[in-house]
Amino acid sequence: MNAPAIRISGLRKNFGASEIIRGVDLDIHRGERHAIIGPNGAGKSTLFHLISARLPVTAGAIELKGENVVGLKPFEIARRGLSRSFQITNIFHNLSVFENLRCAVLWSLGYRYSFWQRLAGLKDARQRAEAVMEDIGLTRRRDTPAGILSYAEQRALEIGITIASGADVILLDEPTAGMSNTETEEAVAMIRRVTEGKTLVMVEHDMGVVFGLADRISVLVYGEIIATDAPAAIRCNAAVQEAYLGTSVNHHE
Amino acid sequence: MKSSFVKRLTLAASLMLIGGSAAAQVKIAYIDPLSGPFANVGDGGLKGFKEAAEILVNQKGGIMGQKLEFVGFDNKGSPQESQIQLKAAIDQGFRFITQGNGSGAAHSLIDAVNKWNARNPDKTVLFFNYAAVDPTLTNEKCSFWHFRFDANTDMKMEAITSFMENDKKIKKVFIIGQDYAHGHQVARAAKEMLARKRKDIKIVGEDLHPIGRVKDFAPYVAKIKASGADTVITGNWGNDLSLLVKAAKDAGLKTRFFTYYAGGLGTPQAMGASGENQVLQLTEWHMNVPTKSTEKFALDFNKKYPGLYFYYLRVNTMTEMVAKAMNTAKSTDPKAVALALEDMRFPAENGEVWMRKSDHQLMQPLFISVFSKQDGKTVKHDSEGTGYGWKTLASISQRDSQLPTSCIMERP
Amino acid sequence: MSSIFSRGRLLLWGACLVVAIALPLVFKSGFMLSLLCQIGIMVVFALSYNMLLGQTGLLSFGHAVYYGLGAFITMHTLNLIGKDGSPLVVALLPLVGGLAGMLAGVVLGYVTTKKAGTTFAMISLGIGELVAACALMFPGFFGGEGGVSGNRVIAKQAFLGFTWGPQVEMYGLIVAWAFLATVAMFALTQTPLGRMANAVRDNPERAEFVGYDTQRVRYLMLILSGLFAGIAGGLTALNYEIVTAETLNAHTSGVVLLMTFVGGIGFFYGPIIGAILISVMQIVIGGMTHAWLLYFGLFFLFMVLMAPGGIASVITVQHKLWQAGLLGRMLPHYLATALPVLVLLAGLVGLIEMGYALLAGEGVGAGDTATKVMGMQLQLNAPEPWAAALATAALGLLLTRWIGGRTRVAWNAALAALHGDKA
Amino acid sequence: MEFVVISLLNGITYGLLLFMLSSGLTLIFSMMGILNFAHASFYMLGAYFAYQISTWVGFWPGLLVAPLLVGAVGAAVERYGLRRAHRFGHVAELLFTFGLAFLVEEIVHLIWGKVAVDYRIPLELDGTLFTLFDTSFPIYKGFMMLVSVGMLVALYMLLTRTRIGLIIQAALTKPDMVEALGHNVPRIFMLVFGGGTALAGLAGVIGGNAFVTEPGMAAAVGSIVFVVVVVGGLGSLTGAFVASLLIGCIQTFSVAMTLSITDVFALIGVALPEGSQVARLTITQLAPVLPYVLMVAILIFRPRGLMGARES
Repeated sequence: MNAPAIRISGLRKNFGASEIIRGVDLDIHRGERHAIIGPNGAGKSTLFHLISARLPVTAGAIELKGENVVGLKPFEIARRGLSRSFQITNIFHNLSVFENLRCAVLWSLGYRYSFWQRLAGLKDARQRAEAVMEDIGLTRRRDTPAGILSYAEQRALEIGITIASGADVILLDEPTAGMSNTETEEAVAMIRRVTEGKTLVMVEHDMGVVFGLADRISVLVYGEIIATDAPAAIRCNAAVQEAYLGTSVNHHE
Repeated sequence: MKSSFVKRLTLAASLMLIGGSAAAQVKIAYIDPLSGPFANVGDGGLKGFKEAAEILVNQKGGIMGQKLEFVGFDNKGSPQESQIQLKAAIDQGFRFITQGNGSGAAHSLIDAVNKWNARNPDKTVLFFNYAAVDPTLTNEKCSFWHFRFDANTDMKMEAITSFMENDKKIKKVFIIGQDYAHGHQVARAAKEMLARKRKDIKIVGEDLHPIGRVKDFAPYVAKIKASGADTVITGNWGNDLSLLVKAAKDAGLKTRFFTYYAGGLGTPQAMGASGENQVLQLTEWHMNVPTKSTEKFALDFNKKYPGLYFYYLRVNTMTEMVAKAMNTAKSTDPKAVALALEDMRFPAENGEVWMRKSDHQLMQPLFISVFSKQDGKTVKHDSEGTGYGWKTLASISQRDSQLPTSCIMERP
Repeated sequence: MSSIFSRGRLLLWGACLVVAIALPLVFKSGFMLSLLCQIGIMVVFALSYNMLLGQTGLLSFGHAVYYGLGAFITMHTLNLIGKDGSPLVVALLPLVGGLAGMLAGVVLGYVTTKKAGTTFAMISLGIGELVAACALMFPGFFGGEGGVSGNRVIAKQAFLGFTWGPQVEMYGLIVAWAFLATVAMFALTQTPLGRMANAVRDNPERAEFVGYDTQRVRYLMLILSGLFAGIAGGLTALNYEIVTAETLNAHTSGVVLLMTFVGGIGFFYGPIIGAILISVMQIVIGGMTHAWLLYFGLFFLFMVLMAPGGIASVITVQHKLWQAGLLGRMLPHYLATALPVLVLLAGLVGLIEMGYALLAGEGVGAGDTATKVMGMQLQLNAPEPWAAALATAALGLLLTRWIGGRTRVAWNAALAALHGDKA
Repeated sequence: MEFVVISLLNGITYGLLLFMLSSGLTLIFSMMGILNFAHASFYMLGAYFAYQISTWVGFWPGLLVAPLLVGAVGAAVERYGLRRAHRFGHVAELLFTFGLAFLVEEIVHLIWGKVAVDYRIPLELDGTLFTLFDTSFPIYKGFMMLVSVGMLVALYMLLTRTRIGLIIQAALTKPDMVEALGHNVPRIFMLVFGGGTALAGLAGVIGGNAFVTEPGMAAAVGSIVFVVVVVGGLGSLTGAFVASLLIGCIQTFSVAMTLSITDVFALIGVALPEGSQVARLTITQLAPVLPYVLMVAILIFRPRGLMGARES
């Protein structure tokens, strides 16, 4: 039980000749909120894709709660309690908000591929989906097809699907991208609320969000982690300032 | 939604009724494909029957003064649809049906007719089969309610092998066929009969290929060539036959091909010159067999329907025999007609024919002919405008193609 | 919405059942009864197909394989029972067909469902071809050209008065099975697997990240779809008492695709409409003109381009407009568009019918010189009928574009109002 | 030996014809993501157009004009049909081409009838090119090989030496790239579809008279072309080439084998029970379905195909 939530060692990823992730080592402790920042093209999303098995690993190891997960399929990792969101909204467009969330909770409640139980009779699935719907503030849109929600609503649903399964390790890929200031504030509050007691790893460009939420921050530059530390320490880290913060911390998008 | 559906059904029903309420006539339902890929075959048959009814029956006094009429029912080539069309015909008062294209549909109809007659003895239906050649239809599955006017696969092979028996040049035979019931039957019959008649003939190869799926027959031809065969027997029809013949010509293969269906609709055209002097066929008749009146009938038919070529003499034979049976029985009751047809001997245009009582199989003379250049003498007429026609090599009397039957008929 | 057994739904199911049972009382002829039987079987088959296409997003070109194998196994079982069984056993035979279809799904689906989308479509086509080719190679099992036949009346004694001999009893059996299968297939859409199939259809990637093996979901849905296709096959076997290789070839697969798509893949009841409509159209239009295959092709393309949601979606949208009180606004537009469309259709039908008559004769093969179109006797060697038909079609096209453009504006406005209300 | 050489020549000829068909299909699929179900219908149209032209002005003008006409028809189909269907997604596109195949067949029935037309090999190509161990190799087969190879070279030049070729090539491996390049994508799509169908049309022109020009010819090759594309790997022209030749040769050589299934299993040491229908089947009997078996095997053991770069 002492193993970290995620332990990455010597991780590499090549696309043809170009090396995008060049030997990343990183431990993420249980229950911490960890942000990964870095300039565009540093490989942040790729790192997420590797952890969640959306892309195959070239070399190195990834352990989830002490268990090697390299080579597993995405659904196998999801079943081991890791859940992720996407930078580009990735929801079930033709299903209603409620159905989106209910789909997300079914596996973790053990209903698997059941075709002998009626969905309507699954009280726990309904309650969990409704609770998440309340959490992300979409209750009044319950029966609206997800495809015609507003952008901010779709982003909220994206996070809702991610947390609905009750996974204890949550990966959020730019959860506030493209949101207005007020929307971002609401989203941050929501994320803080729904990830209480869980391990959170997030990629984020909005430094306000990063420094407001994260317990620790890792800085990824050109496929390597140049620093991992508490926010205050990162703020004063010379290498980080040189590589990244110095130019953009004050007027980032 | 529901009401428009009801309207459609009513419409369909009324259409059917209008079709069925015509004046006093003897009507035969022609259940064959009239749309889809085989529509040309079905359509040609229907036109043949209509023409035969008009010229051979109605212009000569009809049936007890009534006119004989053939009405088309489109079974779309499917055995299931055949049954639906049978029901439609019965609804409209038809008591006689005819069908020929596809043994599948024939089996389906024979079953349906048997069951219908058993369940509705007061409204029996009689089935005239003019072209479905599966031997089982007059053997294991024979029925009192079914009459076949075409020689079956085994009888045709009996005739072909009788011809081969006397041709001492034949030493090595290769059998090739489509991989389905008909092809299997041809191969089996050829082997059995050759073994009986000419022990010295060697079967040097036997191949079955999936029906309608082979694009290039060159590899098969290479194999035939390698086997050293001088004669090929094939039950192939349609493109599988034309492609085989074309590939043989390309590779310079000089064997003779004994076929069932080389004279059939479109095949002469597709074979063209590549079939010259190499392709033989077995039929009950062809354009260059001298007849009293069929030559004129055929030429008139070809002129009336450009693009169609008169091919089935048995259509005429069947029409005349059915009319004769009705006139002798003085009845259009299916059972009476069936009894009158049994054992009937009839002077058809190709010679005397006999409807055997024990299995309802028509015995008729058969001709072996070879595809040759039109010369105005022995090859007076060409086939399908190709410049090539059929030259008779031998005729086999109806006695020589008779085979015993295993039919145990349930008679009403 | 949430319960299968809500009162409204129970009423609807009941009404359908009553109508189905009452139909033979209205249409007494043997032909109509045969047609109704055919429709009943096709409803089950099309619904089973929509489990793949509509619910899981799998476009299959080889669904007839499961239907056909179900039919063959049912027929062999029927013949195996021989004279000793009771009509009750016969009535249960479609279940045997269903199990056979399911087993075929277990074996073949393992290969086909490895992929989704376009690849699945190609593989299903290949597997379909493979099985169809094999069907001709093994006459021992598939009965060769004559197929396999049997007799559904296996015993003299009746079961509750049923022997299944008369067609109307068979119709009753088909209705019973079709009803059961339809309820079961509807219930399946309301289960975790059914819902996850929708999720996999919408977004397979996300489905993986919420813990589902999409391949497994597709596989299970295919197996279950095979079950119902097999039941439909079993009913065909009993109804026609003969099964031939045509039952499992590409043509049958194409027909079920046509029915399902035209009816509407997005709604549970769509395939039912499609099965009824196409079966009836085949008979009615097929009885009226030899060009029916061409009309079918054009109709299908029209549906793909203009109403990809099928007839069910059109009905549903009208229903929603009606609920929102907008249908009244649209009706005059519909009527206004109907007129030029009818003119266009008249012109096109005239051209096609004359073309068929000229090029193919009555049926095929000969050039007729005259033909009857919509009650008019037309001379084909004169230019006037052609000019008239062409002018009619052109006029119809112009008017349709003109009036249709205005209708589209109104239509878009109505749709916007509809969605605005909801949002 | 004789047999091997002859079979090899036959296999290559057939394989090259398959490649002419599958190359167009692969191009269209790679660029547009559309699996053109009606591809073989364009092959058929090519044969019929060439037949019609040959009855008016002879074979040689038809060789050039017929593929162009087919390409024009293809471009029109893309412009007025597919582009609209595209809005409703891939299933609608696939269904559109499915319906189109059906419609083309019915129209061919209507115009040219239901039986084969007399589309002949031109006189100057009718004859024997050379005789190898007593088996003649027709000139026309040599001509077919020449045209296919010529097309192969031309296609290669087009893809490697021209601007549009480079764009297409880029699109083969990275479908999203084309839009990023800022090109008039709809126009390129129309060109590619027209070009792909023209290739099929060319195959029809030279295949139609070598075999038989009849309304069923599209259905006869339709599914085998899909098999080629799946086996070769979706989106890979090289793969399509290799798979075409492979399938051409497999079909030719398997006809030559007189082994039965029992013998094959005996080779790997498994004895099958005597007398069952499966055991009696020979390889020859199975020849034309072997490509489908190969496809299934490829899907199980190497799902992306022989040369495929993309997973789906």
